[in-house]
Amino acid sequence: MSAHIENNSLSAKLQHATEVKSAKCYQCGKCSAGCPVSNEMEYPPSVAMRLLQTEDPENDKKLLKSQTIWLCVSCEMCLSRCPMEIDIPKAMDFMRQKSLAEGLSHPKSKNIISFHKAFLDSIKFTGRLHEISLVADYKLRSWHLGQDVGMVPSMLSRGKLPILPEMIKGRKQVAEFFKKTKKT
Amino acid sequence: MNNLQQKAQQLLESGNYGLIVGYEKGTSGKARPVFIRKAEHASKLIFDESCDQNIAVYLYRQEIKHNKKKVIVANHHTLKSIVELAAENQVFDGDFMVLAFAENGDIIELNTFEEIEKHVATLYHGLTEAEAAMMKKIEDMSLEDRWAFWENEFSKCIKCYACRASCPMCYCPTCTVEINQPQWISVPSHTLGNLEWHVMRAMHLAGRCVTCGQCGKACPLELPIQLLTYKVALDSKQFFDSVAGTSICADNALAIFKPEDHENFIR
Amino acid sequence: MQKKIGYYPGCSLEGSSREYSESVVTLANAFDVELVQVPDWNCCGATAAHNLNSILSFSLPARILAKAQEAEMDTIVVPCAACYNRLTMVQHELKKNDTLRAEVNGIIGAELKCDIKILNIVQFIQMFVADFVASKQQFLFDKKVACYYGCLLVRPHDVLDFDRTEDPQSMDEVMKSLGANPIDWPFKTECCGAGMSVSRTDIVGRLSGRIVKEAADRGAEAIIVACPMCHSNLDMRRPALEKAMGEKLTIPVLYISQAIDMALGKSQKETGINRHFVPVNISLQNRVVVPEVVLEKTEEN
Amino acid sequence: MARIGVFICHCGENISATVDCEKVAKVASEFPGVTVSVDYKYMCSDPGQNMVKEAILEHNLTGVVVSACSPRMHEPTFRNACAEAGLNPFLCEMANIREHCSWVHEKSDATTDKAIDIVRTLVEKVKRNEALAPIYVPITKTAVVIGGGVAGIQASLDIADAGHKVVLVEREPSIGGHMSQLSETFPTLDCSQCILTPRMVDVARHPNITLYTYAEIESVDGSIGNFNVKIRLKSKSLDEKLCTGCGACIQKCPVKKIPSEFEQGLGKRTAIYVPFPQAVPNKPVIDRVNCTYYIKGKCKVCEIVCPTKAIRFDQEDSFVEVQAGALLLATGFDVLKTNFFPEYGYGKYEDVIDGLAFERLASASGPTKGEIRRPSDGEIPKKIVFIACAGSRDPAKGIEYCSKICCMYTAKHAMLYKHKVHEGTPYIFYMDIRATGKMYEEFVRRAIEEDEVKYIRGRVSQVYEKNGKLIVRGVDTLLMGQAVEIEADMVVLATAGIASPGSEELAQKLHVSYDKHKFFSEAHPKLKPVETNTAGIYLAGACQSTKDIPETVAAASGAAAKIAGLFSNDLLKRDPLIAVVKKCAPPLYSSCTGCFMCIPVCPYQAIDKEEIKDRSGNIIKTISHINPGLCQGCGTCVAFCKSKSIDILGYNHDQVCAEVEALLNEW
Amino acid sequence: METNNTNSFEPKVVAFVCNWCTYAGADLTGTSRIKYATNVKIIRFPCTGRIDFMLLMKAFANGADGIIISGCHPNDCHYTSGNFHARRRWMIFRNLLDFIGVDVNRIVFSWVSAAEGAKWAEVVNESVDQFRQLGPATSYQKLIKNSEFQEVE
Repeated sequence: MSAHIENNSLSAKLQHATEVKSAKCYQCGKCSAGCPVSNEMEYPPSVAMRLLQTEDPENDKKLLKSQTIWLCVSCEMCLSRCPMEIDIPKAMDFMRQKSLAEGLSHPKSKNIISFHKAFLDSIKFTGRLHEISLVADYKLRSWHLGQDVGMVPSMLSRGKLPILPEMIKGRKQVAEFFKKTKKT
Repeated sequence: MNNLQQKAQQLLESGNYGLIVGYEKGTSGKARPVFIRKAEHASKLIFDESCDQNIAVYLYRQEIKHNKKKVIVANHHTLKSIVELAAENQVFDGDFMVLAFAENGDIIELNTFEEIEKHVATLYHGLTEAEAAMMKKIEDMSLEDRWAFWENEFSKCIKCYACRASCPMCYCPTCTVEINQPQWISVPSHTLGNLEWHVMRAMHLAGRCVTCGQCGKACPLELPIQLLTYKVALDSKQFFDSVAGTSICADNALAIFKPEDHENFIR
Repeated sequence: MQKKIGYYPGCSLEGSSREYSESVVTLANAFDVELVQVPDWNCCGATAAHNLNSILSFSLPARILAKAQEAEMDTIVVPCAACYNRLTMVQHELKKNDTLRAEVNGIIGAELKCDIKILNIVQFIQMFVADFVASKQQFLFDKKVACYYGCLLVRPHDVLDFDRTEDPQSMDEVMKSLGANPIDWPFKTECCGAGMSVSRTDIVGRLSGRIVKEAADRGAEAIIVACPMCHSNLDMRRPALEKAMGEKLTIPVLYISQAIDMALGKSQKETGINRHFVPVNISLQNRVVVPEVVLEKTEEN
Repeated sequence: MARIGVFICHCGENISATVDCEKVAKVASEFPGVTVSVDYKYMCSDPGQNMVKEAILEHNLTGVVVSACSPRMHEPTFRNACAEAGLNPFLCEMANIREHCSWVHEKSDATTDKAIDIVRTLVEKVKRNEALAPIYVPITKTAVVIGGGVAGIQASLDIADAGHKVVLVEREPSIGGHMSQLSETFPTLDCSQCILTPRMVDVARHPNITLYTYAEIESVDGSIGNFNVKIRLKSKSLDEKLCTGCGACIQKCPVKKIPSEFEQGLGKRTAIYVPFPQAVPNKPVIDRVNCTYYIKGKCKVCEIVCPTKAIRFDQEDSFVEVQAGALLLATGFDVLKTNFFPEYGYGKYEDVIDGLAFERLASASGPTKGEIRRPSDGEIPKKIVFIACAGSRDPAKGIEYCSKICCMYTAKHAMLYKHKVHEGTPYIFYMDIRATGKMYEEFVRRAIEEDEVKYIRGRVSQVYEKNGKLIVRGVDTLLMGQAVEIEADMVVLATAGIASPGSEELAQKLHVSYDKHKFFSEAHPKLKPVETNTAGIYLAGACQSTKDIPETVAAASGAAAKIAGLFSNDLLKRDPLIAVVKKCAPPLYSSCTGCFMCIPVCPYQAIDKEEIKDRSGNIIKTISHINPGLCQGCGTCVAFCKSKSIDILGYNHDQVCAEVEALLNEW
Repeated sequence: METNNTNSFEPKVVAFVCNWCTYAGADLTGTSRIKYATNVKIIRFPCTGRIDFMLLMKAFANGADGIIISGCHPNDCHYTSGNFHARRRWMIFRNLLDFIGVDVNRIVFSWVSAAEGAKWAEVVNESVDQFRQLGPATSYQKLIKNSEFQEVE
């Protein structure tokens, strides 16, 4: 049996970690055609697949530094229409985590990342999401202090924002999950 | 005189029947097969738990094969074997009448294969708890222990072929073991030749063994060789849903196939 | 006789989408179903977790499943489409992947059997409501409605196995049974922008705006949803949508549970429509109660 | 006593480079029973063959082992050589020391040793070979052609012109197949019906062709040279001998709104109908599902108006049996229904149609008389979007393979549209353009350059209706995935070509193998493209894989030539490597127990029962019997038979056992 | 073939293959010049359906350390169904051998088509590796020795 050639490409790592095989893509573009945010992306999904296929370190870097991976809303339209059943959302998840791990995230995607981090922080301490803390935390991270302030009174008046967070009994256990899964 | 004996007497006296194959009291509490041709001998017949021998094997013996006025007293093993023999074209509808027994002891007359098949459908098909426990004991052994176990058992075999003679399904006029060109199985009763013989016997019973255990009962050395044929019977059931002795028209499990037959070992 | 069933509301239904929870509880009560919350439930991790930390994204839902299992719940209803999607996906992955299950079991300290039946709101309605709704309905929902399924209810089909991914029909069927006239429109499963509500409100404006405008253009009088994320993007974010589309959009957005509640004649408080940002000014006609025999005859003709 | 000759070939250096051939020859010369053992550079050359022949004569050999290449290569060569020297050809075996030894191992002692083992094994086998005579089977010189599309028509005419009888069986009321539905054909744009209908008429008139339409194959048994084919003639509710095809019944039939299959639902037909005006035969059938008489028990207008009283309401299906020497499968293809693509709205929007429907719209004899009009409102579309690969190359929802014909017909459609609607714009969404036939690429270039067809490389994601337009959302992958949205008036899906319905059942009836897509499998993808694995059954056209017309016709003529070749002999010679039930002396006669469990084992139904009788005709016993005409020699019954009563010539028990022993001993 | 195994044991392997698929596939291995272990020697059968389980017993009794059985893939049988029959036979036989304590890893079953020259080489090499790992079939060899002894007596 031929020995495996050491393959360090993003595409190989992706396949190893998630079994998503970018080589299956034959560039029909149906994903990009159906993607709700492809217009906002610098590399629509089919182009992202092509970049992966090249196994060129430069192109790998382009992807990890792209806004594309953060703009993906995980709506799975691409997967549901892909003739080759390539799980692009899973690939996006993988690339986001790689991008963070390698510190390559696009500066303009900071907001999105901040929001996700704030979201997770919120549940880390209480076990459940507390929207006021989330938004407050997000604002501190993103420095978008004024954003959405106008909505708060009307949300409060409609009873949509409980002031105090709900604390679950198992919150220590939940916090523990964060520690245990950190290395991955 | 009990019901069976009365029935037998009537049948023989009627002149419609000339021979009854059944059981009589043997030595040391065991029953043995008996052939009754005269009404006055009908009182020899018994039927109780001791009558566990599968006597279907006599139906096609040359001496009585062509006697169309025969009756056989059948326990459930015998009944299943009759169905399987019918499926394999070795016994013929209308050549004999069967006396079977309901759970309450009532005698049931079965005249046609269809009736026999129907009756057999009401019987339990499968191993007894004790038999299943023996199978499990062996299956639970390590591979090495299983080999050691069977090597020891096979080393004792003297190739007397009582197993073959007692099995209703071993009806070939020339057994493969007797063929010498090519010599499929070595003649002397050494462990290797014995192993080959028993593996072949079991394989030839795939989809055909009704798990009566007669081969094991017949073995003078009391080798548990019936477990080998049980194994193929259980696998035929598990893999192909084929149970021998249940249908007079079913094809043998290894004579047919399904494209979707599922194995997990072919690369 | 009262039926008991497990209930996982999820975080939004305790906060910004509490009207959804209220309407679901109202609906369940109306049909003699008692919703029992999964004890001490936690957040499912939503998009954030699987974007940032994949093993965490398994562990959080796994704890919820473990809690339900501990409480011997064989079925749980999860009205939030996002939570429904996460829980179902995670249970599916854990079931088929032994190594992953072992790892997650280790993290959460439980032995998951992965055999809980997880229902979305439409499945809940199909099971417990649909057959009896005719007997309790007081008002005819005689409106043109646009049923909006979003992403997470129907995708990925392989795992969720609910309705179909293109032009789904299950919500339309429910609305038809209330007397509504569901429109045929192309954006039933387009994405609203989901979790970008706060971080990229501009994108949400464009995506959700297009959806709301299309529904309005086709004459729908209400959009029916089954997901709190979709609802908040379509309802709470309406100013952003209007900005993106450059026009005023007044069509209200109702949860499917609210729509049924309204047809049952429940009050604003019970349905929670008073909490919406876009006012719901829909008045329903009294349902003319026709004796059943006559009804059957008219159907025949 | 055996006198075996062993001939070791060097095959130039192909064998001798890694195997010490001289050593092999020397060692083999010492095997018991080997009289002569030599090695030579090229055994298959004339001098090499002569060496074998001379050795046979000189040493009066009883068997020959040629140790060289694969028997699949030169077994016939050496068997012929032996026969020429007077040795029965079946006493010659080949030891494969090239493909199975010298080519797959490095030069080493182990390789030479393996070659020696292989030779020893074959020497032991050949010692046990028997002289066999080939089997001759008489050939019935009639071919049954199944399917009356262009493939079946072409093949029938070719075989009939060669002077043999043909029975052509067609499932539909008329022959013609899909080709009769087409408008113009690529790359020449000549009218399909203009070239096909004369051939259809030729079929009907040919004295050697018997045509059964509205008929299906009920069962087939027998084998090459002698098939017995039972054909079901579905009831047409008509006495064809009386019917003159005047058409009065069709005009008066009150049920007029049945969607016409021939017109792909774009036109309507009556309950008593001929599928299209040029149908052959031009006689109607009654569609019992839609006929008022069969539904409500009254009407019979056709019977009343028929001038020759040809209508037969109580006619039942009938059967004919045909003896045939060969069968030809020409059952064609079908198009995949696109309902599984809800995102394209097929079945939901009237103006989303498939390629065959477009053919009917473009056809001068079609429902619009050749004008391109939308099915919904009859308007002339200003923009048409053609979507290629609608189902093809789509393992998720369609089929994984390329349907091959769509690139070309889509280009043709766009061109025809442009020719008919000058101000219109045709768009084609495609992924690759596969135009590999003669003049095909030129055709596509013409579509793009002269007829200004807008090719957009990308797959469409969704088609939906808005304000009377079909919004087509796609992408241009050549522009970094830029979104493309077209407001079209009509959408044409180039739907995938798939195996004809019923292919699987037919394949099973005929014991012909088929692939996972239910297309029939050829015997060899390159060298036997029109044969099946079952001798005497041939293939032509799109039932094997989707094909265009030129390929289909070429295949049909190829298959016809094969059949004519088969029919050029009166007897068919076959290798006698078949199974036999062994007999022996009385009183046993045979060790066969008559259990007949082997009967279902045989894939060819070659096993039946034989009664052994005494002189006065009394049956002594009944045993299995293998029909040598049907047995193909797989040997499954041989391994199955418990009493070892069946053996197979050429691979008999004695031979294979000796091989196992010889292979494993003396290592 | 690299022999990275320090163990110098070379198993004796006999391969029972069908004429139409695996034999032709092995021919293709040759024409493609793909190398494999010399341990395996092929016996040709018309079809896997022809392969009697008694021949496997014969092979073991004659000192085989491993056996390869190979034929056409399901649905590809030249005779349409011989391989399906064979498959059933092997399902029963393999379990029976296991039941008496024979290591069924000494028998490798595979489907190798006429087009799979590379797969044949793979099957051979993997099987030979597997048989090397298992070592000589000592338990069977003991029986063979005893039988020879007895027969000489």
